[in-house]
Amino acid sequence: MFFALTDDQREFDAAVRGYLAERFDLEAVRGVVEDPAGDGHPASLWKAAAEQGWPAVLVPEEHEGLGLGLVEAQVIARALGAGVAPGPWRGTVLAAEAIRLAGSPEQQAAWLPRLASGEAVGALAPRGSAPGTLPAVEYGAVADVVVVRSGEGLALVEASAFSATPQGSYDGTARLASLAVDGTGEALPGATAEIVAELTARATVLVAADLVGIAREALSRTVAYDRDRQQFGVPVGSFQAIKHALADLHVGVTMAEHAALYAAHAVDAGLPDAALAVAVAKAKAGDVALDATAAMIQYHGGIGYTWEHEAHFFYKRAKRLAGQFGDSDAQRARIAELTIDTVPA
Amino acid sequence: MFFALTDDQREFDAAVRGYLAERFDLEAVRGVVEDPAGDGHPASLWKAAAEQGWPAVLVPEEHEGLGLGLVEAQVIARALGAGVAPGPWRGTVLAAEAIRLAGSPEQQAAWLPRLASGEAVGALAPRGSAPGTLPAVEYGAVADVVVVRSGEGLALVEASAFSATPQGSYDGTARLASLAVDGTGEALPGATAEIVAELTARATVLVAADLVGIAREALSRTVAYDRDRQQFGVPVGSFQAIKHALADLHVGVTMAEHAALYAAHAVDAGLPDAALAVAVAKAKAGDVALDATAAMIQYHGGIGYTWEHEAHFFYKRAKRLAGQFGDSDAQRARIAELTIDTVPA
Amino acid sequence: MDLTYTEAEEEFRSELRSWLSANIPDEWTRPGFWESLDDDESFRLRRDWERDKALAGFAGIQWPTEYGGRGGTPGMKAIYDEETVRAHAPRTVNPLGLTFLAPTVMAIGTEAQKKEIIGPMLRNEVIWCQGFSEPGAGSDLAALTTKGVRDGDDFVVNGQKVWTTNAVHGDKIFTMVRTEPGSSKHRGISMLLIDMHQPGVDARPLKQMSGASEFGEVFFDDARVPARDCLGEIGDGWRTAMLLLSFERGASGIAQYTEFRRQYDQIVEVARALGRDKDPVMRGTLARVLTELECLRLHAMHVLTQVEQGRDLGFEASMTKLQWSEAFQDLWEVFDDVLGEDATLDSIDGIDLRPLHAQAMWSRSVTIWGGSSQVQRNITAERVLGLPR
Amino acid sequence: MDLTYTEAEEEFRSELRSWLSANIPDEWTRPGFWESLDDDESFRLRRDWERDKALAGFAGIQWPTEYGGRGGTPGMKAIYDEETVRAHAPRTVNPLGLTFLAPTVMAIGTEAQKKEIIGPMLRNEVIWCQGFSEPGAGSDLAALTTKGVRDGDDFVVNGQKVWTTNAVHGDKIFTMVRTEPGSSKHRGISMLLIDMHQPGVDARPLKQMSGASEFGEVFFDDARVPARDCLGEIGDGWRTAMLLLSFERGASGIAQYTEFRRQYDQIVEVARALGRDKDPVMRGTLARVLTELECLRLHAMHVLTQVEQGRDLGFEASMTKLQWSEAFQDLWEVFDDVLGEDATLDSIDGIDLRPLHAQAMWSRSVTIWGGSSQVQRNITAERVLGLPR
Repeated sequence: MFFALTDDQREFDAAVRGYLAERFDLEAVRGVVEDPAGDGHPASLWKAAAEQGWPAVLVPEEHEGLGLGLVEAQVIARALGAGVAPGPWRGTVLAAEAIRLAGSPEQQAAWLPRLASGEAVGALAPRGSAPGTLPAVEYGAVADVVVVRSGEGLALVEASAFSATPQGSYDGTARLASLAVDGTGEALPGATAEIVAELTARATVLVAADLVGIAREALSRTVAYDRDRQQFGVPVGSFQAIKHALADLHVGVTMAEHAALYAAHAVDAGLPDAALAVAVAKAKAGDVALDATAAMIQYHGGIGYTWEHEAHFFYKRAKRLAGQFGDSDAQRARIAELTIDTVPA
Repeated sequence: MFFALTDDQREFDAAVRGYLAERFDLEAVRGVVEDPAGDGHPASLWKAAAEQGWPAVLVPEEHEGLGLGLVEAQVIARALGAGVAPGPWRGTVLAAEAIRLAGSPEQQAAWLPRLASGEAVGALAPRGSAPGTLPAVEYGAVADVVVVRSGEGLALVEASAFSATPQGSYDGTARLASLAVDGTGEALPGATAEIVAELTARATVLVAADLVGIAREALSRTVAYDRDRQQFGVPVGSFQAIKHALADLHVGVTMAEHAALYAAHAVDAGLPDAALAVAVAKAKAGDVALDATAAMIQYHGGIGYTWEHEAHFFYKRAKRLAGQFGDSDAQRARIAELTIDTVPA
Repeated sequence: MDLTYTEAEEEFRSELRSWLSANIPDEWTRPGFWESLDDDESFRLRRDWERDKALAGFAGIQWPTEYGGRGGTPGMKAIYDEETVRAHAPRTVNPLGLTFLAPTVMAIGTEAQKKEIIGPMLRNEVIWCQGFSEPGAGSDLAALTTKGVRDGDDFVVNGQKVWTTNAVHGDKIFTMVRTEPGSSKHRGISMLLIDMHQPGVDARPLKQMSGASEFGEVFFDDARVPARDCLGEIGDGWRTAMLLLSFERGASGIAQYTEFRRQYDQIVEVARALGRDKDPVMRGTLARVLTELECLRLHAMHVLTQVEQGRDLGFEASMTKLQWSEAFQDLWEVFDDVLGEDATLDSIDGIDLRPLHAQAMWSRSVTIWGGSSQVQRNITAERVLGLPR
Repeated sequence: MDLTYTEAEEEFRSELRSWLSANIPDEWTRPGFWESLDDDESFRLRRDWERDKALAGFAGIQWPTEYGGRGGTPGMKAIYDEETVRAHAPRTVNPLGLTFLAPTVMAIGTEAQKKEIIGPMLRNEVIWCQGFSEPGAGSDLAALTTKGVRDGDDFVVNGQKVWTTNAVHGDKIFTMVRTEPGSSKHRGISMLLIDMHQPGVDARPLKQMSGASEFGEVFFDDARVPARDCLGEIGDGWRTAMLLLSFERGASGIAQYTEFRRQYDQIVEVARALGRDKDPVMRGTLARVLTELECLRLHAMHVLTQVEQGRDLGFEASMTKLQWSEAFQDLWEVFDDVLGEDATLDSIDGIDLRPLHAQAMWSRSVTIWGGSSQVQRNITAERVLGLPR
């Protein structure tokens, strides 16, 4: 039994966090947030990501990737969430996953090395299908290739084949666009219903991991602040009502960490309860991220409500991601299907 | 604007509570609880109730009742809840209400004076219809007359026309029975759909008021205990986490008190939002009663979990009543109909 | 039980309604109208409109006519609050003055203060700010360090205040200042009424997480204030402050309900537009928050009854604050649930969500300012339930 | 990531499974079977069965063979816990001994204590009780007043303990006793191992709100215990107690999950029988609690991993307790939701609900004993998050 990160995985985690702390900290994030007209895709960050192999994580070695698993990918996602980092990492990874899972050898050869190296930016359209208008595509405006639903399957649409219209969103740590696609795109021949479900599961796990990263960081920052902040002659964090709220959050966030880790492994290993694990991870991660970021504001007192403070980066990102690929109510509906409609053996 | 009890209403309240405190306290309740085979209908209590006019509250003066309103009735219901008092008061009042609202002059003359004086015991079957089996009738086994659904309307069934089978229930402060009714009963001629709805609304308000009484008493007893009980050299009630939980309960219970009071008035006065008010009152009262009685156990520490302590009387009664005439989920479904499906003017 | 108003009160209601309907342009009632204006323009428009309303006799409803009020009843005040919300009247630009300062002045101000303060406030000739919180003194107000040093007939004031509503538009500020050197906690504080139009006072907007700036910071750098411009006794400012804060009594709860219920209906409308209004789980969630709003309405009727009966509400204000602020915050969390995967978008299907998002963000502040929920629970537990400190 | 067990561990699993399937009568797996027996009969049946299991080599899985254990791995212990639940094995009659006393004896007991205590405990020749809580010392254990006075080689003990599991069936009790006259709080306490079969010890059942009596009270009236029957040093009992409580590590969490999940499935079955399994709001509520149960399972895998890696779990036990006890309590609140208007009935449509009600009532106790949720949150906040005391 080994339910934990390996040393290698921990090192990967430390590398991502280390880079963000030193080279793309919250001041850098603020720069992106305060430039809403910009593309939200800082070149320096993307270059470093590519050099460190973040977009290559799931690409097979034969296509110049790292050939690692979803466990490693969720390590990166969690670290990016903790850093509220902008950029098209998730979309690029998921586009590559679609091509890995369902692409022809030619499509794989054409795209996987470019996506792995960061030379090409990918995106995944969560809704709509081609031809048509696909709303709320993360970093759709800077994507070289977008994976879209087309008929019952999936297709690739290159930048030349869509026009992107930015969509305003109060989460300034990412950019969204609505894509108008005329054609049906270039079909991914292997995209069966099972593959589409698997791609969605993988996307859901990465979003859950980002939320878990947000939640843990929001909690840690709040604990640190309340240890120091004095009111009534004592640290705010010595008040029992605040202690208990933070203790409950610690338990919740820890459970969400377990859940994201397990879901990643369950999907990779094809465990029989993978679908349940994904829904559990997303429901729990979404709930604790919303709770922890709201608590971050409340337990910082007034300062946490200001623009100058970083709390709103976490809060707003959590609000956006909690809804992606099904909010907690939708995940619970899925959990109910899996545990109520099926009579246990 | 006068949204409060009048002096007369307060006196009525004080009289009921005073009687229970002096003549039917929690030791007397324990006697009923610990005699599950008994009829749960102490003669002394019923006699006093009749003398003080509790069953007569809503019966018109022309039929030898007090001719008061649902506001007064909920005052009694709340006091009975606070005292976790056993007995067929609510069923008797509701049977009389059915006859008052829908009975023929002959039926009214035959039954109302007897129900008002306590000479006859009434009951209301919440489910099922005659002929058939009517489950979970409060004090069905001691009722002289039961009001039942029959076809689209209501009917009276006298004790000679049904056989009662006691149903075990862990709430020992009341007795339930399943009634087997052969015939259709004696129709109440005025029982239109509106009258049936009004009767249900009145029943729901009285149950909500009982729950509110339970909740307030559970909270008050917990506060009193935690003011005194010492742990770690200080009163348990000085711990902030407990303080905050009890403060939130106080707010919730107060809101439920408002809601039960308003619903009673709204039904009596036929206010346009009466249906909403009833659903709000029941939903809120059920929730706070469950919360306050669970908190009563938790914040008494181990002693609150013992048979010897009175906490379980409150807890178990709350569990039973919270489900009557639609639990909180059902009330919320009703609230949704009333506020979502109707476009506001 | 009598939930009606008197004939005189209902007459007042219809007079007010006529005036409001004649004086509120249609476009003001359009969702998003006020958010579309820049801050200064919005302020000017509201300031002028409110002055006209005062001149028409619809201001200071409960205050004596000799000071510029209308001499009305608590019921009229409740009607006034409700009708202005119902008519989409703009929010007052003098909220802190009207809610807190004015009743305090009426209770303990000198005759001169009553004359000088009430009338000009009602006509918006003087916009009042409140200077209570400091960076190091939030929930713990008594930790304030802003100092006033006596210099002849004046105090010379140095320090900083935060969370000052309308700071950049303010004319005067009622401020808690430590005027006794070496004093600590609740002693040695005075409530000084400081002119903001002087070189020693600098007011700056404070940008919030929503991007708006309802609040500001006020810096005192050798600001001067005559010692007679003190409300209550010098050195007795803590008592003045407690009296002042006691006027947050939820007497305007019926108006709050009216406003929140309208917001609920807006959220339902969005749910309908997105096809989520038939989702049973969502309906249950909406009903849960509507339940709390209805309770708020009833609680407001209770408070108004107590006021009319001349009863002391004691520390019940904390309950009122908890109920409205927590219900309001819940309401806007439900809005995010309704939006689901589109929670942060500026618009969906052509519906401009930005004014609604602004409310949702604002809802995060209401459990912090004016005594956080934690502070209110302490008060309720200790002062109402009698639990030991 | 490797969620499998070793080959040896899986071999152990199949051996155990065979034994269990051969030794658990069918009727024991019927819901309500154990509740249908009287207390003494149930105890005797379980005691004997568990002894046979020990004799077959399925006890003390992780303890050295020289003391009567099996010398297995933490993985085998987890498998043992899981399989016994899965097979509907009866609950142990020696829970406090096995969970707390045995590992403490193994860690700090004398060689003689190890030999005398472990083997007989495994064979149920000695049923152990725990004597910690007192009427005046619940969450605040250190407030205990039970006194032990030295008299020659013995201590003479007077006082009262409550919340003692299996009190009336107990043979011996490990007890916190104040043995230093005049000492207070954590000092001067000893952990004495007292024979309950003596005139000075009186054990009485304590009836709970459910009507059952899992717990009891133990009265010491000049009870005698040899001074050498002290676990750890005399006067150092607080340290012994803290070590002992640290063995509540949730290593049996996988078994807990297995049990709670079965209860969830039972509740779903009731919902189905009542036609409430299609109600979307009810489904959402059930799914919410299932989410917490799944998290409990994963947390158990995490704990087992830490144990296998030889890592110190520190104060994580508090998190484990919070997660299982709160989730378990939630689960049974949902059961009441499922029953709705029939919440308190003994049976509906022929389904006997009493065994389920018993679980629901029991769930109210789990957030109180073994360190209440409030105590666990304090520990988590102070010892794990490092918030100031």
